[in-house]
Amino acid sequence: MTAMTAPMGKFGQSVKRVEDSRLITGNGRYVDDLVLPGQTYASFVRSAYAHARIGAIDVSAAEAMPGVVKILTGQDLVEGGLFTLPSGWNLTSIDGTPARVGVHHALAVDTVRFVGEPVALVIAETRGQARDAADSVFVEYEELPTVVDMAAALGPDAPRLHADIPSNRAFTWDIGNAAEADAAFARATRRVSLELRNNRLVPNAMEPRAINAEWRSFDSSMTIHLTHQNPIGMRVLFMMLLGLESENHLRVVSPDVGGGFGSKAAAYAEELVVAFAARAVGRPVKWTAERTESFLTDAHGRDHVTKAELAMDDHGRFLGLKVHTLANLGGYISTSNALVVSYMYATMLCGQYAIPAVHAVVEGVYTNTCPVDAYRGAGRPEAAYVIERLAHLAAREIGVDQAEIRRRNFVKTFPHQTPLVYCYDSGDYEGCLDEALRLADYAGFEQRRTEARARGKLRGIGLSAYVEACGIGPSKLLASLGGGGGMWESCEIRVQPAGSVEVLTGAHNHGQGHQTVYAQIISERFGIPMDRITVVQGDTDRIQAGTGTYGSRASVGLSAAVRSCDKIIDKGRHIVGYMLGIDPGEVDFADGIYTSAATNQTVAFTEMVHAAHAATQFPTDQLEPGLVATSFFDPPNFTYPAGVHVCEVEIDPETGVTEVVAFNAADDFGNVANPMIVEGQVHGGLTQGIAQALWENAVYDPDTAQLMTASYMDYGMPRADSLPEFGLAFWPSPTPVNPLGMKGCGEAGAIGSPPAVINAVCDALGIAHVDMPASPEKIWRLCQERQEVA
Amino acid sequence: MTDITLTVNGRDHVVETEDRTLLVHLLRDELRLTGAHVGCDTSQCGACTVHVDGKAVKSCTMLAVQADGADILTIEGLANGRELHPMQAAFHEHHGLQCGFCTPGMIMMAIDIARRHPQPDAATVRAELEGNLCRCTGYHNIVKAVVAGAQRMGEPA
Amino acid sequence: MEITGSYLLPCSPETAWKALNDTEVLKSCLKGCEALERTAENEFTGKVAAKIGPVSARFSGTMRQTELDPPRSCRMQFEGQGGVAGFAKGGALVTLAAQDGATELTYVADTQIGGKLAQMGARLVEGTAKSMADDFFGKFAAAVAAMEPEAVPIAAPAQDASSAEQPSGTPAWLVPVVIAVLAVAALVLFLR
Amino acid sequence: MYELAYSRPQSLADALAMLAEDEGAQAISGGQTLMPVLRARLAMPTRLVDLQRLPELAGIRSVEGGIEIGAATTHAEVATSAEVRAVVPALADLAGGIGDPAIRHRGTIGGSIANNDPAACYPSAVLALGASVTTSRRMLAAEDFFTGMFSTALEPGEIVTAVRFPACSRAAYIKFRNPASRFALVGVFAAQLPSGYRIAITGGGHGVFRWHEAEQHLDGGGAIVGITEDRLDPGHFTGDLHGSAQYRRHVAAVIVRRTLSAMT
Repeated sequence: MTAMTAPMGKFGQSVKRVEDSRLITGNGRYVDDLVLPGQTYASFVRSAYAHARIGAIDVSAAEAMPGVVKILTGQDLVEGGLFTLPSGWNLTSIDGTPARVGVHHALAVDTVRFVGEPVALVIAETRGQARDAADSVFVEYEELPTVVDMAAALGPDAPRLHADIPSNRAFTWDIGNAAEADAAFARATRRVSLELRNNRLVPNAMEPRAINAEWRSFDSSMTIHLTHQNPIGMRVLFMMLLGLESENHLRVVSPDVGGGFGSKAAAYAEELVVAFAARAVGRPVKWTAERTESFLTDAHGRDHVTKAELAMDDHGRFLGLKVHTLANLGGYISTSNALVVSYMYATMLCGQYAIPAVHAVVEGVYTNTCPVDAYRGAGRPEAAYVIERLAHLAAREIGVDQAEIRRRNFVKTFPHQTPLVYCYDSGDYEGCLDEALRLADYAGFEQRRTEARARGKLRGIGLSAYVEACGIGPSKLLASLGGGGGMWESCEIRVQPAGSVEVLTGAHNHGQGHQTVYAQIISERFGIPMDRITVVQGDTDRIQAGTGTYGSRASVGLSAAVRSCDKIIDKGRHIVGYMLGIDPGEVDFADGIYTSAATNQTVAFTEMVHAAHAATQFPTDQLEPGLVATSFFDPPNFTYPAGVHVCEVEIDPETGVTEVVAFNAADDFGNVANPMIVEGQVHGGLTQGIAQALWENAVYDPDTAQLMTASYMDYGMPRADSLPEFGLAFWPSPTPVNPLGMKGCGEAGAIGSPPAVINAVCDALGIAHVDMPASPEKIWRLCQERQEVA
Repeated sequence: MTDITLTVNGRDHVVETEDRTLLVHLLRDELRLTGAHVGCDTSQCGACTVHVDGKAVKSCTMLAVQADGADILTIEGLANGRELHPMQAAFHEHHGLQCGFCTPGMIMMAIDIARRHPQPDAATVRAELEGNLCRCTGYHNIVKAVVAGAQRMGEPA
Repeated sequence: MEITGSYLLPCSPETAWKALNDTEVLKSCLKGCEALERTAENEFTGKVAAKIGPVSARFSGTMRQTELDPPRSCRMQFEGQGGVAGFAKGGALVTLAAQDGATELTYVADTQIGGKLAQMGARLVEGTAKSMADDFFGKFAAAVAAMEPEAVPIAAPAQDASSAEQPSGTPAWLVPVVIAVLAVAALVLFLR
Repeated sequence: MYELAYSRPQSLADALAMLAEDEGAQAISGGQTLMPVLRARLAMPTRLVDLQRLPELAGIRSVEGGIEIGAATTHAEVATSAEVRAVVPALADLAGGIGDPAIRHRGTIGGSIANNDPAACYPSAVLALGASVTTSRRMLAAEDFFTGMFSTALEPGEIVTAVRFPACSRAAYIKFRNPASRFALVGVFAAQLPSGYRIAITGGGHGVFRWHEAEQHLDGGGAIVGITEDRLDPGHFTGDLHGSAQYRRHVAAVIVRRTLSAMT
């Protein structure tokens, strides 16, 4: 038997990460690290105008500059047969008409619709030469009036972004039952209402977007090195958009990916243009975004304006909910956004509460801003913010404690069919609330408030009880809602003759520690050390199928892995049966050893592996040699992670500065494979959510639609010194929808925290609402008003 | 073009470079040390942090020619073979990284912090990390890693 | 962005009006002005090399005067291109009023900037505008004083330190001023 | 950035000659402001003349009644200098809070004050302490050196060589940070010198300035609590995304009171 020097994986243990060794030594490999033979570099010419008709494009000066290889304009792309960028979701308006999708050329043709939209591409021998030449491309613009505000964009006199789309309205979609909601409101004795803005965010993955594309003319095939969350999925899309003959003509490779948060799940114009250019010049073309380009063109997040109303009885029991949301699409509909603003958002508006009657309307509006798409949580944070702000107001209205109003309305039995399509799988909302309150010492808060007041600070506490939908699937449901289906994940496990294991998954790690968790789970299943297991991902030459990593889909991929493990183990039983001359049904497997209770004989997993490849101990006409298993897991339902976040803030009334002094969260992620990694995910999510509530804000000038926050000078990123230490606890209710009982944890932090922070701020100031971000000046002004009242 | 001489991770190099080349680009493109990353254009993210003559600096905010004659240490030069530097080990131990993009800069800054503050508390570490942005971890575990790594750097080897 | 300002000029409105339409006077008062020409009755073009702090950019632009009511007021539209730095444009209403033998010049300018200027320099627009306006009118006041020997001996902005309404801003009077002013907006940075 | 040439002169005289002979030449010290500007292609110098290693600009020296800091001294050197801490502790504190550690390792006092960013920290100390600025040509009082945002009395080709601060144990600096850039949204340096109180405010928008009314109030024996924003000229303040002029003015008064309280 093999000596076990390396750690054995075990589900539920905080196993240290396998991927760290390369990342902490500078041996990570990101797209920009790659230099290919014959490498050229690309630089984009971008519009400084938010809305303009493009006149002549004069490239003659640029073409004459040193090192310039080629310059492409939108017209070249059209002539070259490049397709326009699609909307990946078919949304249908209330009146039955399909969403109106504005034509999105990868390089603008005729019209630019937001600042930074690419107009031309320069390819040159060096990065500097490409940029030098791009600065020398002269584009004539005829300025058009701009619109940033959604209400204005819907108005009769608004500038129209797409000639064929009246009122800039892409769709008016609804969900729920309007008549039932009206009836509930008619019955209600108490109600609260709210108008809020969910501020626009810039995702800011630390690794900027990057692509390095090479074309092989001898077999008309292309390889794209791309930083992306879904490289396998991008192959099909790029193949179609580029007009390549088949999947076999395109290889997509995503090496290490430096963060995504949803922003690297979209198909972008720039990447498509660079791929097109590589074919046009017959040499590898690399483009890496500068940070300002990222600010201007990485799909932004959120940007809703919502009116919401909650109907209650005298005891604060929620009877009905009405929500009307304007969702800012930007200049075009980005890949997944039609899904994000509809079925990822409005379906979750009930939150953790049993609300019998709900109606929600979402209007998708074009404006002269960067397209919006999935950003950490993608729709679900917007929903949690609406219902959790309403819950806070409801407690005020009824005059009960924040925790009590939630307790009275929690969903208590599972599965729970909401009035909004989805069916919650499992949970213990009240237990989770109690755990969070305990963790936060909720009972001791008033004393802390008094103590803070003595220091001149206004202390407040805010709760948020969120639920979200993760592990997206099943395919059929998604297809019925307007998607293309295909929401499964695949996993192939190859056991090599000497006993090492290769795991091929279509999920793609960009910080989540997949290599560790896959190895951990498979190590435990097979009873072999983790270092025998290699996880292969992000290369279409290796992986046949997959749908990438977003929406906390690790549970889906891991479920496929578990199934493949089961298939391997089961085949092993047959092999061992032959080896021991017993019925495979009498072979047990545990801790890496096959045993026969009847004969008291054992065969180690590795011995079985050798036998499987030697193929001498079983009849190969009845049992095939080798050990490879592939599984596709299509989840029967979403999973519904939930939790309660408790935020405490202190406000300096003299300056309006809000400090988060404590943040505690109890979360139900179902079973947790690796608590260390899951906690890390929560820390990051909480930080993004706290930052949304207090600092982050993408601001377009209302008159010119210029992005005023296009660098870290003006966009308030969270930093180490502005955050507290987090207190976390798990309160698991394992899900029945997958074999591991896992629910997913990637988005939770960013979903629960913004309402917790704003509820705390409102509690501190005794006010009904303040829009995010709660900037110092905004809070100072509120403090002034408060003083005047007092 | 200018010829410059510099020592990187203990090895001497003579490189011809354009005067406008940033130090980070020299390291990445010419010397193929791709551990230092470029995460912003405004000297704020710190992903490019390396040590120049023993001090943490942002290699995107310095010309390569300015480093003529300098002794440079990058993330690639920290480990001794397979033996990790205590700060690298601490980042691993405390899960102080997720996507890993900011990590080389974080570690180089962390070592600099530890040299200036041998036993830093969490508040000191948070303040000292002002110029290093991370989008994944919420800094929680980075802070723990730096405190622990600094502790271990202070212990006898 | 709307900016307003007012300055007291040591001359009559007539002299001020004349000076404000004299390209040579304007050119001499405007820092970094490399060219300023009248291309039509009420149309000017100009080039300005603006440098403030570490940022420098070269702008070229045009300005058109409308609604002329000499020597009391006029309205103007201006537009300038700063290449990589971006663009600036806007409109302004300038009025001149006699005041105790001097002239008070008041402007209300609506200025828009785009491209890198807007993306990176928002924090500096207003302050830059004022400092360039002060610089310009300091020189301009001296220039008009020289044109009008009997002028009252003042050459300062109409500032009142105790007034909460103290104006600041750029004279959108001439294209180049505004454009130069705005170049600075690009000043991202980071003085450490 | 655009193409340019780089020179590292060995002496101040060489540096001055290089700047004099090429109109497009630009002096660079720590470069922590200039480099990002160059990367954004918002400046196009033909040549950078590196001042950082000039011997004439180096060193921290005791001088009668105070301390002289060479222009090429980095923020980190000032922050950790025992001499500076002994003579003007608040100055060491200020330097230790500029930017972040990596920036402090390269950014210099000479570069900072020559640039005179309206939100920079150093100018407030220079002005509040009544420091004098030595250049390659002359010596200037702080009041005469700073002439507005990004504007100083320096003439083309003139270089800051040192800054001389008087000893002052009763002084403090507090920076109220812009939540995004971390520059001073408002920064206040207050000092009590033999001549009386001096209070300098940075971050207002138009460049560093002294609040004479508050100084007079204190010199007349007034209490800190009596320092209110209504005595602060609103003309010193501009607004941006991060705070209106009104808010900045209010915060300035708050921070002045806090800084004075921190001095005792």
